[in-house]
Amino acid sequence: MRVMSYREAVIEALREEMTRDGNVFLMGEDVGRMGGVFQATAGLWETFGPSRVFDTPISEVAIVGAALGAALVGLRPVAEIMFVDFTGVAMDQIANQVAKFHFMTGGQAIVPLVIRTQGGVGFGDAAQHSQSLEAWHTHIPGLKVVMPSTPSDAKGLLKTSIRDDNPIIFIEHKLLYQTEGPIPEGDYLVPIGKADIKKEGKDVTIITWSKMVLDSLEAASLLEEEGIHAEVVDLRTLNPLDLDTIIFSVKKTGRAVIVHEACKTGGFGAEIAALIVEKAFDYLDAPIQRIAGIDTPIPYAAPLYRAVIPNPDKIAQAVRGLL
Amino acid sequence: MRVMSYREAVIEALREEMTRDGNVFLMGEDVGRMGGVFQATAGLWETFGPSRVFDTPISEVAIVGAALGAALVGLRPVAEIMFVDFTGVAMDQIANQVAKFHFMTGGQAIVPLVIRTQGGVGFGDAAQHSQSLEAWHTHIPGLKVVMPSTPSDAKGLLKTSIRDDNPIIFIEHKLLYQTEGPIPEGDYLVPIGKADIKKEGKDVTIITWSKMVLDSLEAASLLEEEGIHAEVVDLRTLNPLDLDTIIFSVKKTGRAVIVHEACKTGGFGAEIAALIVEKAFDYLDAPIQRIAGIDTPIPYAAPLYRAVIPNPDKIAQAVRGLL
Amino acid sequence: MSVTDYLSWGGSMQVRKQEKIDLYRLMVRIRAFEEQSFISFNQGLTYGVLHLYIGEEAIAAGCMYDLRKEDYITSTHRGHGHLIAKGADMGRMFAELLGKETGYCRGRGGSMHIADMTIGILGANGIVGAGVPISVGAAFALRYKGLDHVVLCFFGDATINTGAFHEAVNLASTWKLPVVFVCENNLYGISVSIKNACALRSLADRSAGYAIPGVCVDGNDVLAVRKACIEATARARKGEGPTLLECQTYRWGGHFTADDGKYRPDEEVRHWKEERDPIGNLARDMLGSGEIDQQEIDVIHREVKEEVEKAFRYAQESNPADVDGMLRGVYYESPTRTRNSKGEDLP
Amino acid sequence: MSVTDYLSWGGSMQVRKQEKIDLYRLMVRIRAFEEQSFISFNQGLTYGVLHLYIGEEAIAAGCMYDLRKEDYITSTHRGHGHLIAKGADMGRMFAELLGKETGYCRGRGGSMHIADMTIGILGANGIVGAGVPISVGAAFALRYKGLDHVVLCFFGDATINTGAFHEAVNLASTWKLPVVFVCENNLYGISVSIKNACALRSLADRSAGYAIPGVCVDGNDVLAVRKACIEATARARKGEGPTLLECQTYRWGGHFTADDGKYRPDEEVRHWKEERDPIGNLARDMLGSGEIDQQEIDVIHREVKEEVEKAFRYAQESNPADVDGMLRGVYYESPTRTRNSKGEDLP
Ligand SMILES: Cc1ncc(C[n+]2csc(CCOP(=O)(O)OP(=O)(O)O)c2C)c(N)n1
Ligand SMILES: Cc1ncc(C[n+]2csc(CCOP(=O)(O)OP(=O)(O)O)c2C)c(N)n1
Ligand SMILES: [Mg+2]
Ligand SMILES: [Mg+2]
Repeated sequence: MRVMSYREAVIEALREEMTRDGNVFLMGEDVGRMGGVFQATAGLWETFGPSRVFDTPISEVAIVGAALGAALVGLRPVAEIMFVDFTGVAMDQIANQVAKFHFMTGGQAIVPLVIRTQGGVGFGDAAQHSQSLEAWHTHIPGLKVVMPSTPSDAKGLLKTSIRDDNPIIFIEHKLLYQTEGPIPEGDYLVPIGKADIKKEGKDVTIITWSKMVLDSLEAASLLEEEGIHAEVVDLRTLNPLDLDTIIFSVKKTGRAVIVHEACKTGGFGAEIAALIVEKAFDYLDAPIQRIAGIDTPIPYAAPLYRAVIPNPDKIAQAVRGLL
Repeated sequence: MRVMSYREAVIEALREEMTRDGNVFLMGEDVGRMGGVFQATAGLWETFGPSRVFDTPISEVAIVGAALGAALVGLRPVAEIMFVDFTGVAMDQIANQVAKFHFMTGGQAIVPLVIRTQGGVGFGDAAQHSQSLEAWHTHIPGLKVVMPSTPSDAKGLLKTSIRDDNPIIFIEHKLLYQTEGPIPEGDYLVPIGKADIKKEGKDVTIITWSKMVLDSLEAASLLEEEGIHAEVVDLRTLNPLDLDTIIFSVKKTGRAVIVHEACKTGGFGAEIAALIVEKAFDYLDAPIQRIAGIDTPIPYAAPLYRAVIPNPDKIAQAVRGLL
Repeated sequence: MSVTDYLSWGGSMQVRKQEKIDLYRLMVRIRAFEEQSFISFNQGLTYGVLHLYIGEEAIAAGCMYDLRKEDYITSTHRGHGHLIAKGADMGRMFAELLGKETGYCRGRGGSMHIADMTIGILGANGIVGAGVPISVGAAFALRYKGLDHVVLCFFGDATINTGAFHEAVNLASTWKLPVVFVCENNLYGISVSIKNACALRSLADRSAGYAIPGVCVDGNDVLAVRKACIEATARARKGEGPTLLECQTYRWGGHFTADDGKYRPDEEVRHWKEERDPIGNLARDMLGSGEIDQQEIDVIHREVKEEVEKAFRYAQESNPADVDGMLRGVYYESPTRTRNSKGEDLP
Repeated sequence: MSVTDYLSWGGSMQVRKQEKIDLYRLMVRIRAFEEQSFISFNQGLTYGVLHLYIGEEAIAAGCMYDLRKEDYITSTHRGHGHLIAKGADMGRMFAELLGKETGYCRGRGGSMHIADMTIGILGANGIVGAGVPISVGAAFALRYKGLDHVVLCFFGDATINTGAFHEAVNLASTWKLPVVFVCENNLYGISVSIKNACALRSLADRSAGYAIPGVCVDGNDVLAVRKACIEATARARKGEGPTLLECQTYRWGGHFTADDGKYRPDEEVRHWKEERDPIGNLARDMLGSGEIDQQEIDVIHREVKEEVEKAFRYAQESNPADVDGMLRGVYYESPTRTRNSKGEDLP
């Protein structure tokens, strides 16, 4: 198996799908010659030229709205919003147009559209460049939400997303781009709506996604040394949600910890907790714990932002508290 | 006690606060001479004139952003966004500017700003004019979220909101404007962050807010006839949240039903369910139920939108299922 | 400018009599549709509110008369006229307003969301300004595919102050896309006079900020609108980029069916209804020039009336929207996992 | 236009020698601050990335020299120069960059969020365009209060394509608010040439779409900038409304400290650095006219160096940001429930 970075996996997925289908194109700020501020489209402009990989003005509303218009006319746009924090600028287009068009037109309109973006705390980009906003997007019926944690999932899910005939927000994580992992050979797809058990265990279920999968796996290693066997469920896609896998695991372990980087209040972890209670109440041996960002804007200095978001120690600590 | 409509209560609150403090002013689309499309600012233009009550262009970004700028320079703006559905247009200003300014400036900036808006399903305004989006706003640290259900709460909370030195989104409900209720005499305030038990009961706690309080009270009456005594907790403000009142009630009844009009997935009901599990797990005699909108854009025709949102029968049915 | 003035210009475009009659019929049809819509609203047969197009018929008719089926439009909350002029089926439109399963959106969308993807109607829209970027994206797709079709983007005067308008027009101008921005300046956005929302004397002047042409016409003169739109679409088809076309007009009623519009001066309303009726004036001019006689006019009105009645009957007799089906309507279920949007199965 | 050209204009504004020296010192100070910032970044003393102002100093200096303390500004991600020119304390700025408790934002905000509410700095901003409506609201508040102060709103070339810019400028124009929109046209938004993002030849022409004056100056000529800004602020103070002032300039480095800027032609970079250095050119002109000699220049540079070193030392010696306090920093706790924003207790 090849080893590849998350960033390279994203590029390879784009490259393969663009090669396969001439209707796929990329648009966004600095995605062209520069290859994206995170270099996640590097080399594609050179391969496909400016008619299929192009820069836009700083106009997030127009980026999303124009991608929608192009999708309605039969193309399959991959539109980039540089930071998930900027989806607020285009929130009307995302929530009221892109996500609802199929439904509002009684099924007439088909919107095969991927909005690629990235989020999360990096190295001190502060309150407007560090957020995890997936809870906004999961509260929009009609919009699928995909958040892969590994290079292999990133590639397989991005390819599936591009082939999907529904609008999808595909949220990468700025600290994942450099991470590496094995990538299957050939044209593989990862299904949307299927969680992945990244580590098996019998004592507690850790449910998580995106970069927090890595932190949770690290926590699980720490716990393993103490004889605690945590199962780590990587949701990979939040909508559709693979509830079966969550419930199956929680029924097995009787304990659930949910880990996400977004601030706790109103985070998607709440939804998962509520669903577990609805579906597996009688199997729970302890309250469900949420380990999440604290309810503050993300601060600038490292000691501050580190205090805000979860890390392996905090996760391990929470698990110990449940047992 | 006087009886007043919710709409009149809003107007009276604005009138009193504008009289009391010359720094308070109203801006928004059609809030001036027309008095607002829901007539919720009627008469204020006549009293205070166009320098304090004025129409803006259709520019939600500028409305919120300019209100923020005015607040930073010492005024106390009350800015109206006609429908909560349009907050998507201004989401960057709301989430990244207004809510975070105090924190990002290390406490220097003070943002006494009220964004008034209204939401919910009416009589068939369809997918872009019927939403309940408070879950977006409760996931923004720094922004208080107020959603009164009665005329008396509307007046008291709006006055408190205007006097608060933090940004607040104040969400009315289009079907509440015509509802009537008693209003205390004089200059009373309702505290932000204090829930109100609208009906006491011992068998089950119904936790709800905004128009669903009315539906829940109706459900509670139905249940009362069957000998089921439901307690109805009106949260009134979602952030800050009066968790104590919720937990106290749930510990008493052992059963919780959460009712909201917003679509279920990612709704604020999930947060409440998760919090109850965290704080009162051992007191629960049954899984927590969420009665909420189904996960679809709001449809146009009445039989369709009625199928989407909760009503007294659905609520009562859910309660029966728990007992 | 009256129709006769326009003809006396000796403009390059010859307007044949039959074309004028067609345009007349189209305007009459739009108005008749709206009148029936209003009656239905008042009878409680529709839901929500309706934004009627009465008084503005010349814009939709004049702009759309020469379009191809393959051309696209984006419309607005005040969309009925646009849809009819682009060729939408009035029966399915009424069915939508009445919340029927045969409606364009199967009762899910209502007046503000009607679309017909088979004839290039990319939807009315309930969010002011939101259609503008969509139109630009459609124009981009046409060029991407190497087609010489165009997109007409309709919106009101007040819409030119939205960020969406700005970002989209700038994009279209920078990329020289085949789109015509048709601003229906009816002087108000709900109750707010455009004078209190924008400092420009003519809204067409906003074009200068994007280095695209701006044209202002009498939007109640269907022939003037038509001529301007033909020129703008020709530019667009030739790859010369977008045009901002301001059409000055007036809505006869309130902003929506629940608004009496009393914030407008009586005299202003009277002036536009009585002196600047796009339909009445065209009839007057054609009668004056002898191109048509009263009897012919009466026939048109009678025929349109029957057409509209038939369409409305179709809607009334249709089944109500199907609640169960709705719950499956949020996502598109591709017949196969790898079908593309053109319906081709990919390997 | 060089400084001598400008003087030979015989413009109405006499530029006294001392003023030129002040402006020179201000530009040197800004550059020195940025150089130290860059060093700190490279030493890993700062967090995130920094957007340096080197090459653009003449705009901040020229615009802000004549402002009152009571005037306001809104700034951007590339804000250090604006803040220094408005009078911010470099020690507290460095402290912020280094994440210290004495920093302007107590280490919570960082480079992109520095504000000083006591001298009218309404914040840098990390969201492109977001400061523009804020500036307009501040200008509104000034007029509401009956004051004749103004607001200067800084932003880059690429910002003029955002919806926020449009909505805000339209509002300011319609309401004739006392704000000057200063567009720092450094030819790029990150890697994207403004030519690929906007079809206008001069960005100042965008003003035509709002019926406000548009002025374009050599943004590397501090006296030209100053003159244009004095005129625009005078208009604003008199209640004549906003101006769009385009200042053509160039950033010497990449977009931020982690960018090498290699998407720009070498020759272009060389041209701006060598031939159009705002600081070097002013020195050259003043030396040429005999208004200053090399020794005086050296003194200025040495004094500024010491000043910056002292400021940096202050920052280094300060305590790191306090984690515990942070958790209480999200909401403002009014001393009493009914204190208003001016600090007055209300009944
Ligand atoms: C973003 C947004 N803001 C406000 C509204 C409410 N609204 C609906 S139509 C309208 C006025 C539109 O005016 P104009 O663009 O001139 O079109 P007209 O109705 O006059 O045809 C407003 C403010 C909306 N639908 N969307
Ligand atoms: C809404 C938004 N979109 C994109 C970005 C990312 N971004 C930061 S600065 C910048 C370029 C700004 O260019 P310009 O306005 O010309 O200012 P300059 O950096 O050249 O001074 C971009 C795209 C952002 N911060 N906010
Ligand atoms: Mg209008
Ligand atoms: Mg720039």
